[in-house]
Amino acid sequence: MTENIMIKIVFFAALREQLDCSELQIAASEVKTISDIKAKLANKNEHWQQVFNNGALLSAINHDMVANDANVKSGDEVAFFPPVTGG
Amino acid sequence: MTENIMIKIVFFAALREQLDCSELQIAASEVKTISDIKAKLANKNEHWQQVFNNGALLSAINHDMVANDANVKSGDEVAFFPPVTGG
Amino acid sequence: MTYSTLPNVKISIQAQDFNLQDEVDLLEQDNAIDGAVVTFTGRVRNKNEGLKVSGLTLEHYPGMTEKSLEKIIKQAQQRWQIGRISVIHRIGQLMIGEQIVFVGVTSMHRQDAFAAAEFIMDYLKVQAPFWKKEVTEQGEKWLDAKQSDNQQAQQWDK
Amino acid sequence: MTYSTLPNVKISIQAQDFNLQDEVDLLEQDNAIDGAVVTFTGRVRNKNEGLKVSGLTLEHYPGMTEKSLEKIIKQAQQRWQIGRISVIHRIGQLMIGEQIVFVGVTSMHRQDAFAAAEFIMDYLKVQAPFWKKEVTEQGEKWLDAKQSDNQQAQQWDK
Repeated sequence: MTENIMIKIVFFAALREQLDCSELQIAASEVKTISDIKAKLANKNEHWQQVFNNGALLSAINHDMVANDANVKSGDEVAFFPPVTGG
Repeated sequence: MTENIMIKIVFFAALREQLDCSELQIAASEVKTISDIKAKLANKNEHWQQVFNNGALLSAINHDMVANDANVKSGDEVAFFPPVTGG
Repeated sequence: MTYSTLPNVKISIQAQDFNLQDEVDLLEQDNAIDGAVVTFTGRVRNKNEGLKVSGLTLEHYPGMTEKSLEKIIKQAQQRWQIGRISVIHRIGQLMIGEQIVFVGVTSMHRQDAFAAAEFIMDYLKVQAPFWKKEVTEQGEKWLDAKQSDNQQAQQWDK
Repeated sequence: MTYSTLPNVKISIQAQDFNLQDEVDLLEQDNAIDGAVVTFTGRVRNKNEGLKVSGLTLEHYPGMTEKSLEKIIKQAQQRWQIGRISVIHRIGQLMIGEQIVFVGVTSMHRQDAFAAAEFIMDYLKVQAPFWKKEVTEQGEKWLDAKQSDNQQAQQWDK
């Protein structure tokens, strides 16, 4: 198989600092939706669980804001971040 | 009597050009309201009558926009002009 | 001419051009509480009522102009929480594309700055004694007032 | 960085400051039909939630930032008759009073320019991936999103 079998996950702002992580990869075969990814990340340890318990976190797939039930596939870039505060 | 017994009348923009007059004086004793002044000016001749027949003309007393029934007194500056078009 | 008896208000009727950055910097100078600035700038258009326009002459009624703008600004100050206000209107001869009018409003809240700036422009259009005479391909022509401007100003009474 | 695939649209995410007059001149360059220009400028305030602020750091999500702004601008173009649009947002470290964001919209009709500029700002506030970290007297602190900004954006759906 030549296709990318991983999903790239990126974190921003306060979330990145809380996790002390800006980017990681997960296998596309293990998750179908944003909710799946969140559950998987929360499962890492108690600290990550606490952080992902925050219902206000926003998600994007390939630069488009999405809801928790959005489907992900291999090669996608998935982002998690706090509510935005620009402007 | 030392008080000013005249009313100063000023005209602007298209109205000033139509009348070929920017300023004139009338005796305060002859008029009580803006309507009186308009009637008096319209009485000058047929041309002025025609010009003052324009219901869209605006009036001001001492730099405040007023309606036709506003009272005038000696020393006032009364202005007549077309609807404004600035900005 | 800069003329205003109101605090935090600049009113200027002038022949010379103005610089937007300078005007906004002035509005925000020593004013670190107002994070929002809304400006309106009006420029000379190249067309009006189907006629090509090459420029215009702006006449005003000195004294009444400043007084009418102060009245409009006072109303805006009563309606919204705004910081500083600047209104500049040019007079004399202006060519296509030149800046005619500037309204700038600062506020802690962008909604208030937007509303006040639009309100001031809407009332300036129907109450401030300025008149435009356009130089068109068919000669000089005084601009007709637009009914839509009256309707726009009246909407604020609702 | 200037990035836009939309005609008559400038989107720039940049560290350096911008000049309002230059930006408005660009919006009006060879654009003699749009007589109205509305701008919004946001500046760093000296206070937030009761804490003194000395400056802030702006982080963003490269790529998504530009895409989200394009989406917002496209919606504005569908709702109003507008000419050119410019959105500039600075990133990195900014001090009190510095300019953060610029939105400029031209139109033949000032109402459309006002509405579109306010709409773009309201949506930028809740959809564009920027985050502010303030330097306060109590140390660095990520800014909390305001519920009022969500409500403001939702008002456009009515």
